[in-house]
Amino acid sequence: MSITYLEAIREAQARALADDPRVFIYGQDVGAFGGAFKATKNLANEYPGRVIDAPISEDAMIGMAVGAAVEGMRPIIEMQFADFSTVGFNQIVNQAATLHWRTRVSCPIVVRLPSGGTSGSGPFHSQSMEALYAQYPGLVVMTPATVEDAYSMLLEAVAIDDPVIFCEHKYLYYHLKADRLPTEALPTGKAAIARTGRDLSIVAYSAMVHEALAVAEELSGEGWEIEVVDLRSVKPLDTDTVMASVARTGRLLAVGESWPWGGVTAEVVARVASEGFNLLDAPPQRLNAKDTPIPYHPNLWTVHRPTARSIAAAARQLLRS
Amino acid sequence: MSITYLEAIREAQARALADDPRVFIYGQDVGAFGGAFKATKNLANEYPGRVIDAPISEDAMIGMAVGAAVEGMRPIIEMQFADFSTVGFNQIVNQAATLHWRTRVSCPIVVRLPSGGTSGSGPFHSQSMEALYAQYPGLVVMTPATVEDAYSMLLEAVAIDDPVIFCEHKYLYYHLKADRLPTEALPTGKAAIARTGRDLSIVAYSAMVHEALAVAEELSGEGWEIEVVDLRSVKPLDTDTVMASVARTGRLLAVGESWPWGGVTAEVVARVASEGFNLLDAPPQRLNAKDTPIPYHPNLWTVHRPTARSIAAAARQLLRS
Amino acid sequence: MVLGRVLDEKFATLYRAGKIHGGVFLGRGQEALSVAVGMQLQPGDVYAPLIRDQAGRLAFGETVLDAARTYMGSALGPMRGRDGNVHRGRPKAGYIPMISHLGSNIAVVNGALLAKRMKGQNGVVGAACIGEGATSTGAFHESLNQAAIECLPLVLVVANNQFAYSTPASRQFACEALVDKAPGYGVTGHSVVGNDLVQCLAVLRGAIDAARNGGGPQFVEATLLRLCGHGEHDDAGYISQEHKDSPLGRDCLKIAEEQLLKAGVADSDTVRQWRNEVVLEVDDAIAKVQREPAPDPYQEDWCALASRHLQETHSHLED
Amino acid sequence: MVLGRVLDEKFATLYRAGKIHGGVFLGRGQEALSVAVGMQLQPGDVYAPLIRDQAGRLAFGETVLDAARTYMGSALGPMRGRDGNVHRGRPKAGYIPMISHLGSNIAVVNGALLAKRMKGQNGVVGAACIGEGATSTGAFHESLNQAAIECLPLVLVVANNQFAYSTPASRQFACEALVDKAPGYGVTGHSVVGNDLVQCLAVLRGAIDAARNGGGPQFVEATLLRLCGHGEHDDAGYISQEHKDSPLGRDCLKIAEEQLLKAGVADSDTVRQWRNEVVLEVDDAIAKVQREPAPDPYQEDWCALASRHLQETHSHLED
Ligand SMILES: Cc1ncc(C[n+]2csc(CCOP(=O)(O)OP(=O)(O)O)c2C)c(N)n1
Ligand SMILES: Cc1ncc(C[n+]2csc(CCOP(=O)(O)OP(=O)(O)O)c2C)c(N)n1
Ligand SMILES: [Mg+2]
Ligand SMILES: [Mg+2]
Repeated sequence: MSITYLEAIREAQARALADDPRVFIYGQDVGAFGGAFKATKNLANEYPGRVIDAPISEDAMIGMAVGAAVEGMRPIIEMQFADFSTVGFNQIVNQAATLHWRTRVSCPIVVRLPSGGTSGSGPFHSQSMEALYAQYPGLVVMTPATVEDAYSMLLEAVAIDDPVIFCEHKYLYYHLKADRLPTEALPTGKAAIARTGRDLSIVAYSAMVHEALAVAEELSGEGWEIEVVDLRSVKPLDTDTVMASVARTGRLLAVGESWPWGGVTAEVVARVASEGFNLLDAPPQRLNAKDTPIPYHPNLWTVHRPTARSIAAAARQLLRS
Repeated sequence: MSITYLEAIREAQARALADDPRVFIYGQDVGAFGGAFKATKNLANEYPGRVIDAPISEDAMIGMAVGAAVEGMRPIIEMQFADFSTVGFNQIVNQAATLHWRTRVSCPIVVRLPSGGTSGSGPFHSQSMEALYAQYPGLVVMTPATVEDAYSMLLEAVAIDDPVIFCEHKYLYYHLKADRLPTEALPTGKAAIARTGRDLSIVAYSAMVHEALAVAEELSGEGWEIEVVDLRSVKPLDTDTVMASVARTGRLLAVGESWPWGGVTAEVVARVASEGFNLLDAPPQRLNAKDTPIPYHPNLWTVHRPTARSIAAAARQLLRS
Repeated sequence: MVLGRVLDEKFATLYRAGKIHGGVFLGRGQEALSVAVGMQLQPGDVYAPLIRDQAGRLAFGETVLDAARTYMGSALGPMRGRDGNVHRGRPKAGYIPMISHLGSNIAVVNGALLAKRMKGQNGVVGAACIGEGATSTGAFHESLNQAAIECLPLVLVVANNQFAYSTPASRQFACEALVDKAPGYGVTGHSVVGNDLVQCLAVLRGAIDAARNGGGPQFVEATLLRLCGHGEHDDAGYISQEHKDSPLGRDCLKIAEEQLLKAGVADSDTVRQWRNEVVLEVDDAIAKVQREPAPDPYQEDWCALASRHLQETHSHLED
Repeated sequence: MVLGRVLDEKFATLYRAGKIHGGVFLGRGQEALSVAVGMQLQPGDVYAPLIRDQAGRLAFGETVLDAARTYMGSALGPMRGRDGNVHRGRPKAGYIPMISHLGSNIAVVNGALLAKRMKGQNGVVGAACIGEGATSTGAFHESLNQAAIECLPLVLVVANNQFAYSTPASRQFACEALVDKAPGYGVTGHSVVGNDLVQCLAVLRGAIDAARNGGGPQFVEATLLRLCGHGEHDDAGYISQEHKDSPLGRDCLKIAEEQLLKAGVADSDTVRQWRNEVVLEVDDAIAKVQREPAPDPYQEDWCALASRHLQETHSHLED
């Protein structure tokens, strides 16, 4: 048997629906059609009345989820693409994220964001929005990089009593396969060491973990041992694991698929610089996408975002410094 | 004569309307009423037909501005509070910010965001959104800290051929006064040295500049010379001036009024750590607001955001390290 | 209704005395409408009032103490000083605390109603109250449409008080009456003169019953005038004398008193006595709350998450 | 209209051959409506088409080359490979390039119309095209209301093709007809059978003239059926046979041909000849574009700002 990242997301939702009557799914085309990416395939059939087609109303979709959560439900909202969450932004950051702090009533909703770039998708179907949501208090932001995490973290997301922004990467949907679904997982908030090494820590998340792993493999041929840290969730961000890795390697390269101003790489580098300054043998470095909208043409796109090639170049430079 | 930060904003708009027939103002209650804060007082009268009351439709307000800009106008949009820009967010980051890159047609709009905390304003009338907008490519984000900058930067904002997010601080509206309007100013993108020193660089922007200056004054009594860098605009962020300051002092404290994850302080610390690692004599530090919504009660609010008191404590700690 | 007015007046007095942090927003002139909504809801119903609904909140079951504590920033209030003035509620009691972004609370009511239906709780309704200005928001549109698609028992009450802050209705919409929007959503529309208590009670009763009995969303437009500033900082100089002199400018409290007298339900002594009673009640509550502790920032846990273990602790400096 | 269809078919063929990056979205079944909008606009007017408006775009003046270059990602196209497929336009020619977020382009048209009015350019109109699914967005509502308040010459054309991706209209709105929304905005409503060219021409002519002559926003609901998938990746299995067999399922091109023949404007030979001509035109254009350079990332300036001096250069690492 082999299961893709996308199938894992479907399976996690099937299991959540099966295990907990409070769970329901709401999103455009998620019902009979099974979702734009088929992440809810057959679920409307298997769980009648609990997988509901939404109108093209992202603001009201999130607002609805918050109201249902107040009444004890645990809704999963599918955004058709992460990019469209900008029109539901207010309800996420001001309604969902503040509810518990203001009222002590928890707001257990999951917002699934099909995220990140794929070839030919262009400026409005490729965005990575984890850092926008991570800035706001009151949200948990997950960025699974593996089939196993896609499954177990989505189940975790449903179980958590807070709004969870679940950034699933569209590039990994079909590209990534595993033999079976996991039976156990790291707790939320814990980063994973995706590969151990002693010369350099590459801290990444989501699709960039795989680019980083490819670099580690490539550079192992040149005698370098590169450690790859998979953040798993960017909020909370597991500073301890990052710091422990940098303590071992003395060198840090933070890699993110999103834009260069702010974002996860800034937060990672800033934390390590503040709290682990003396662990560093060389200036910590960052690699991000370019500071323009995400281009449509594959020629441009592959240069716009970090790839194994550009990460390897950055890593070599840093290893030599 | 004495002029407040708020009056400077009004005067800049009056001057822009007078000098350039392409300028108009659109916002809720900006017309006969003169705006919720009176930043457009009398302007509707003085420039008939060019200061227009908008319905409560932030999305359409920004969309309208983009269309008018395409036709060669230079609209200024007033959001009643920065916080409400979340419902115009999509039009700002996806419509306005991408236009030039996609089409080579420039999008000279200014979005004025009355920003930041004031006592008793609570979670939805106190937010600082500069870092959200700075993350997106295609935007210029200004954060004036002085009466002079409020005036000259707003005129600059109108002159610039790109969408400018103009974060004016409500706390400074009435608190800050100058003797006269400036006749010259630093160019956009240049940070200012608000106070020179040699022991520590505090990098701040907007209202926090004044808290930092108070700390510099206080600590000068203890024999410390603290340099205060006023970023003026957070995108572009003037890394050179920051780096030059850190080169002089060897110590960095970045202070921001917004939340601790990401944001301006992360970007500043990350840049200095990456590019100026060897300039640092101690780990660079950050001070931000707490990671909760902004509280209503003044007792909570004054502890939630950084103040001269907490900045002084952080500065002392850093000076001793 | 009288209690709402008296409590509002008390807050205004406290505001002028500098004893309230932040703004004060009154329902003056809108109490008849507000109370007609609040008092006709039942336990198990959902209620999302807005800034001018002191009367309705009390009628729905809010205590004077909850209101006073929130306005005065008492640590013992439902919002514990974290949020203030009109931003209060008790979600688990169906009382939705507004966020400021206009129109945003309607979909929250929809969600609560959908959940109740999923849980098999029928015969409930949800009332969401907004001003005419909020009908210009995308959130209003999306959520009313959503309620219509799901055929939810939503009663959407629009207090068309002619102004949104300073902006007159003519700069807010171009239809003849807001109720003309109802057919475009496939929902039932109702119109009512908003300063007439008897009418408000009847029309709201009709709308609430219709929603409760499966008639789907009900859209109610009440026409009235705000008899105060947008907030107590605002003298409302933009409201013309003509407006004030029109029938809409009549105080709903006066009209209600006349109606009571005419119907023989009460005489003017009784009405005066009611007022005296609620003045005492309000004074007592305020006196009590003024002695209560303000929130202590050093007792505050500064934790935005229900899952405390997931809250980040910033060992990098933080105020 | 024929050109639109033929070009669409070509893109579909290229897509199936794997020669197009990203999606392909067709206007099959909607050409009559689309062309009726595009061809009745004049220079100086504003046009914001959507994904199914190949026919209208060409009628408005877009060249086959512009369309082909954008779909094929040529560096010489108006979007230079930065954006693709239906995301194209020439803003300075009044041709607004869509962003994906549905409903967002209507307010942009409003802004262009307001600016034209401020500049004293009268007698112009702006047409914005959307599907029935987009009427559920807040952006649709805010911008139609905005146009009504400002009495702008906006013609908002809704192609109600019964589905938004897979979602049937019954899950998108609950009103009887979308045109019922018009009175709620205070704008004029028009209905038209969207696969009937003659009707489309007449109704759009009426709406466009009314807007041009100061009649304020016009709302047009065209009823039709999408005769293809949402995109070429979609087999539209969710569209029932019943739908396809209904009058809406008739191909507008067929109907138009019959109308032409009946009116004696053309005989079937002429029509066949038209088709052959445009096939050649399209083939030529595609052949040309296929030889054109793709964008070169190392020539790209990676600058999102018009003010180049304000673009940040990241000396911290960047791909
Ligand atoms: C989305 C949004 N934009 C702007 C505001 C600022 N604001 C607060 S109240 C108000 C006027 C509201 O008018 P209306 O809806 O008619 O209610 P009323 O005050 O008349 O009761 C405005 C513009 C807001 N709260 N939310
Ligand atoms: C705000 C937003 N949400 C979701 C989408 C994803 N999406 C793209 S097209 C589409 C369906 C559009 O249906 P309709 O408006 O009826 O147009 P049609 O495709 O039928 O022509 C959806 C949901 C989007 N583009 N924008
Ligand atoms: Mg009003
Ligand atoms: Mg459709």
